[in-house]
Amino acid sequence: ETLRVGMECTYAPFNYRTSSGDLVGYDVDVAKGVAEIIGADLEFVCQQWDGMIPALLANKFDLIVASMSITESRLEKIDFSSPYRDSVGRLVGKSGQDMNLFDPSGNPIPENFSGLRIGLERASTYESWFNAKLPNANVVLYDGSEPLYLDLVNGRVDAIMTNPMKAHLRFLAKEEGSGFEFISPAISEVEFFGIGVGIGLRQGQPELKARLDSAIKKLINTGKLTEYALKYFPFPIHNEEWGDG
Amino acid sequence: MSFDLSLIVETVPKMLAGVGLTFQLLGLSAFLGLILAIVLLLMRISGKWYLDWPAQLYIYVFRGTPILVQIFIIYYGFPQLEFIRESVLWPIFRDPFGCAVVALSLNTGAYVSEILRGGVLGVDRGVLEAGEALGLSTTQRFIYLTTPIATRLALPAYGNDIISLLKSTALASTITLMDMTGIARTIVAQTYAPYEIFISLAIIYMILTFFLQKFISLIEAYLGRYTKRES
Amino acid sequence: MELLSGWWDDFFWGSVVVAQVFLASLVLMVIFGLIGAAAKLSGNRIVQKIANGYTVVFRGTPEILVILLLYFGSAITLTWISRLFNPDIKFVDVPPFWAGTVAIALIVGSYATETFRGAFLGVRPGSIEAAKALGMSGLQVFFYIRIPEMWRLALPPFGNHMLSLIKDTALISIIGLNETLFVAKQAIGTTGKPFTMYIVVGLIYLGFSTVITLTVMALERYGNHTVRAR
Amino acid sequence: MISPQPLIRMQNVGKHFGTFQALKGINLDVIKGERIVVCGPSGSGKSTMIRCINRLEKHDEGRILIGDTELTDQIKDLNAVRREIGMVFQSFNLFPHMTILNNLMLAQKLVRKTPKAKARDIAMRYLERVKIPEQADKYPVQLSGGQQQRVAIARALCMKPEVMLFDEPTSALDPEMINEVLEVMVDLAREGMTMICVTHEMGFARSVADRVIFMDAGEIVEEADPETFFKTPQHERTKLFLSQILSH
Amino acid sequence: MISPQPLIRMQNVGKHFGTFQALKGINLDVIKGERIVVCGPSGSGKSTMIRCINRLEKHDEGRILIGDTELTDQIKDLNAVRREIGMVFQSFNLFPHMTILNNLMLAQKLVRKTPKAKARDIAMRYLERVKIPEQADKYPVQLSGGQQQRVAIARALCMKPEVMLFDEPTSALDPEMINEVLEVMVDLAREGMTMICVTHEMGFARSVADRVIFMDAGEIVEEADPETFFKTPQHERTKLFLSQILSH
Ligand SMILES: Nc1ncnc2c1ncn2[C@@H]1O[C@H](COP(=O)(O)OP(=O)(O)OP(=O)(O)O)[C@@H](O)[C@H]1O
Ligand SMILES: Nc1ncnc2c1ncn2[C@@H]1O[C@H](COP(=O)(O)OP(=O)(O)OP(=O)(O)O)[C@@H](O)[C@H]1O
Ligand SMILES: [Mg+2]
Ligand SMILES: [Mg+2]
Repeated sequence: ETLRVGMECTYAPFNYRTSSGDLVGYDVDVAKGVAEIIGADLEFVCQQWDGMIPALLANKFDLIVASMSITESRLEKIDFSSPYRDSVGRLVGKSGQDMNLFDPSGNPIPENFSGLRIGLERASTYESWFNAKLPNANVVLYDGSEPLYLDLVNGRVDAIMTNPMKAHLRFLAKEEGSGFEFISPAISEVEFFGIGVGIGLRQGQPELKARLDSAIKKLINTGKLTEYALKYFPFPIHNEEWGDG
Repeated sequence: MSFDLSLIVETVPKMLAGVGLTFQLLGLSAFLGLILAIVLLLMRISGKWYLDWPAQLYIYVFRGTPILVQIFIIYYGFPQLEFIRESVLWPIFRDPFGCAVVALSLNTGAYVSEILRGGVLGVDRGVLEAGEALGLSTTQRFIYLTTPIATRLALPAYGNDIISLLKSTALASTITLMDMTGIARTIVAQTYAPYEIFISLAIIYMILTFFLQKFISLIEAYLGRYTKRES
Repeated sequence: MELLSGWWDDFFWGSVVVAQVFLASLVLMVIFGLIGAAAKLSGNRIVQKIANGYTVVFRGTPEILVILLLYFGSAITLTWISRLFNPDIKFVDVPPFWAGTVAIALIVGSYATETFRGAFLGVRPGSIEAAKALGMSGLQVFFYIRIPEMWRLALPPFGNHMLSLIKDTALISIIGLNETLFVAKQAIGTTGKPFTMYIVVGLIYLGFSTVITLTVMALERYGNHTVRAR
Repeated sequence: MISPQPLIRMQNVGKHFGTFQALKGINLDVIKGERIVVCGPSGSGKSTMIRCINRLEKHDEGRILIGDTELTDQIKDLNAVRREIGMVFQSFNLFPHMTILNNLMLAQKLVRKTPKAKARDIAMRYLERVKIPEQADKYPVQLSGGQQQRVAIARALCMKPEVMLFDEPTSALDPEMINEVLEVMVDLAREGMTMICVTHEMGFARSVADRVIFMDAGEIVEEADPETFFKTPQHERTKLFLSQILSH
Repeated sequence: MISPQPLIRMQNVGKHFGTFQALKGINLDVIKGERIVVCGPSGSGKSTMIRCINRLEKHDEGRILIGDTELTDQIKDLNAVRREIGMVFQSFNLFPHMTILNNLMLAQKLVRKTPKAKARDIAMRYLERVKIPEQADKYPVQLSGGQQQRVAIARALCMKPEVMLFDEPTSALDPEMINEVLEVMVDLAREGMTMICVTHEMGFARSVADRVIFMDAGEIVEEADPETFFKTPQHERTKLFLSQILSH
């Protein structure tokens, strides 16, 4: 059995290609770990983010292992395995400018967003969060995550919303990221960000879903998932409770 | 295969909201591209190598590389260069609309200058000699004879280029612009229904192409009125 | 070019993909163009209408849309069609390579249709009448007079079609084919140097275009050796 | 002895282009060895008439017989008829992508199935006859108009036709080149080739024609031996035409 | 009274195209009112010679004077010289995108700075003179070849030139149209216009030329009044040429 796995291939450190041509990252490790457990061969397919679900539906591949959060709206079209990673978003912007975007309880203050351009990936959880919470914000949509950082540095956008782990590793910890910082608390409302990041699959395959679920639980319980995370981050990025039961 | 008609009814108006941006891109780039094309043309027919060669090189490079790559170099690549970030042009390059217009104009200019050159070369030499023999100066011949005749000769090819340009504006969606294609791609990302949305969008573009073509053939008929044997 | 260290081989393999897509789509483009031209020249009204529809659709739609449509649409359509015959079939897939290749071949083929048609009509009727008057049959006229004259006429625009094809391959990066532009996107992810990477892509394409242009020039020189005076 | 059966027989032939009638009730018999010159104003149907004879145009009224074969849609082997009829056009119509020699050999090989070596011999023989054997390996564009037209004549002769049709063979030529082509045609006529020639070269008509035919508006208006035709034309239209042709 | 100064004086004029010498040591004086016919085989340099006179080609040896002005690279106002020299081409060369009237008015307005109304009057006058005033508002393609050439003559005349140059004005015309153009030229000649005319219309040469010039291989081979030229040509080359031209 060969399973084709869709991912962006440009979403460091979750799934990306190194200069030596290897596809690596946390998502890749998870996919490989799962495959080993369920005894399947893998084939990776690179797909731009905005076409990820249509491509799965069009049978371009069988699984999405691309840091995709398990949200209500996505569940209408596809199924997800149980989660293997936290799903959370955070805004990044210029440091030292107290923009006062959130009240102490962590809710956005819409007035203070006016006049700001916010960069997001098209069709991301962040986009749905903004659409719901700040419908009047000036949102600029990108086809990948890399351009977000480039344009933040270039000043084409004032802030971006993205995965904080990724932002830290890919950007803030690097030289080009000096002068930028997180300008929001971690946002992870289940309504938008789901219960976490899972493996996407087409609906109507309960058996495959069950195999994926148990494989992920096994990865958590054997400590593999922590091991994967520590390759890239100083801390694990999943919830140990997901492994119980 | 399910084909969701209600989805089309619902989304077409949303896509049409982007038609204004599409036309702004088209109009502005066509205008700037034409000016660039005329400059390049004059450089090429100047007979001076130091004008001709740079123009040829420019045309060669811009016709030899994909427009998408040109767009990416200008949008993503230029800000990497310090001197561009510090130049007075930065406000243009900072703006995705500015980048798209610059890229489309630079690209179409290269093509159109060759089209115009074809028209100029197509002007009957005898006609120009007749003008010369009547005592018209070089400039007068260029204005009164070459320009009107070459315009008419170049028009059909120019029309095709305008239509190519319309289609190229769709690539602006790759640099965050919300033209019709950008909107459509966002809708697809939300509805996961590429088939319905993209087909509707294709039809919209075809209708635009159709009217553009009609418009061009009207101009052609007007400019070509002197080629018809019956009055 | 320290920046590029480690990425050279990726760009190389990306170029190989570009070359593969180009060659495969070239073959298809010629086939589509010839079928289109034959259809337009056939006396049959319906066949002509279909051919006209083909050219109108593929000339009027942005290339990027055609590619996206074929990428997403082809599998759905093919699956749907094959299920009519065999309900057990789950999915028929069209890999991105072929979806992209067929898409650009269809686009450029719609232009080639006119080129081939024009070249066919451009063969001087005098030569053909002379051949008929000498008693040559229709087929003989076609193979000995029409074809040899036609390809010479078709060559210059055909060269332009090849350039369009090579440039359109860049659009296939949008559906995730690992060609040079996609390699550049990946490289930018680790190096953060978009200008350098996209310039490399531009130079690679300029190289391809140059090779094609020189080839066409050589062929034209060969084709025209018979019509050069003295 | 009965009078010889005509090689070409046109009986009441008519031809329409759409609603326009290009030929009306043409009657013409041509016997073996006859040399006929056809003249008339532009658009009078001269080309149309001779093109009907080898069916480059299809007539739509009357009958045309070549030997015993009637030209109809049912005709089994049109190409068999055509190879008996050589034709030379105003604009030479050489095959531009072939050398002179190949121009002469192609139809021999394809239509007459002549072996290659023999075809080459025949081709060279006729090239010598039109006095340009040294041009055999050139391409048509490399030749002057007069030379091209002589090649065209040689190409038709290679097929050993019974009849030769000429449609204004000299009118696309510069004045100096006209004579070199006319000379070849006069030679042919002297050797007894049956020929129908549309031309305005009145010197040629006077010296070789057995009959001159004057056409106007799709009809044969006058038909006479050259002597009578030029000295005492019968019809007003003919007189007017001759005065124009001969005035300059 | 001293003999009149020549209007055009060519002294030992030579012209090369690359290594090919198209004109060699041409000497020619044309006085006011003279009518000169130039003939000779194709490629002999006839066109090149008259094109040098209004500097459509630059000669590279010898001197050419128009009145007192020598044609050199330093010449300040070439167009001032050119407007004194009208030229009519073989292929008419009307401005295809302008009506007949505008064809006639353009150079008047731009070169002579004639006011629009006056330019129109002059244009209409010359259109009447060439007998097609009713075509004023048509475009060139809508006219027959003969009409177009008459317009071309009128266009040159509108500039009131001192000299008219004609380069085979009738050789692109159908036989029926040649006479209508020749008539206009004969009229012009009768009125005393100075003209140099390249043509093979020998009837025209006989009836109006003061001198006939025969060129071959870039040289003036023979020069004589028409009577002498046609009756007793001196050079072999001239005899051969005349026999070809007059035979058909
Ligand atoms: N294929 C055609 N379709 C329509 N009309 C035609 C066609 N061929 C010829 N004609 C018309 O038929 C008439 C006779 O034409 P034809 O060519 O036989 O004249 P012609 O006597 O040979 O004239 P010319 O001296 O100009 O060659 C003309 O009025 C011409 O316009
Ligand atoms: N622009 C040019 N470049 C090179 N050679 C030229 C050019 N113009 C004319 N020639 C050559 O100069 C020679 C004289 O040409 P010209 O046109 O003066 O001859 P002509 O006597 O007018 O001939 P025709 O009767 O054919 O018009 C010819 O051999 C011609 O090929
Ligand atoms: Mg004819
Ligand atoms: Mg000449």
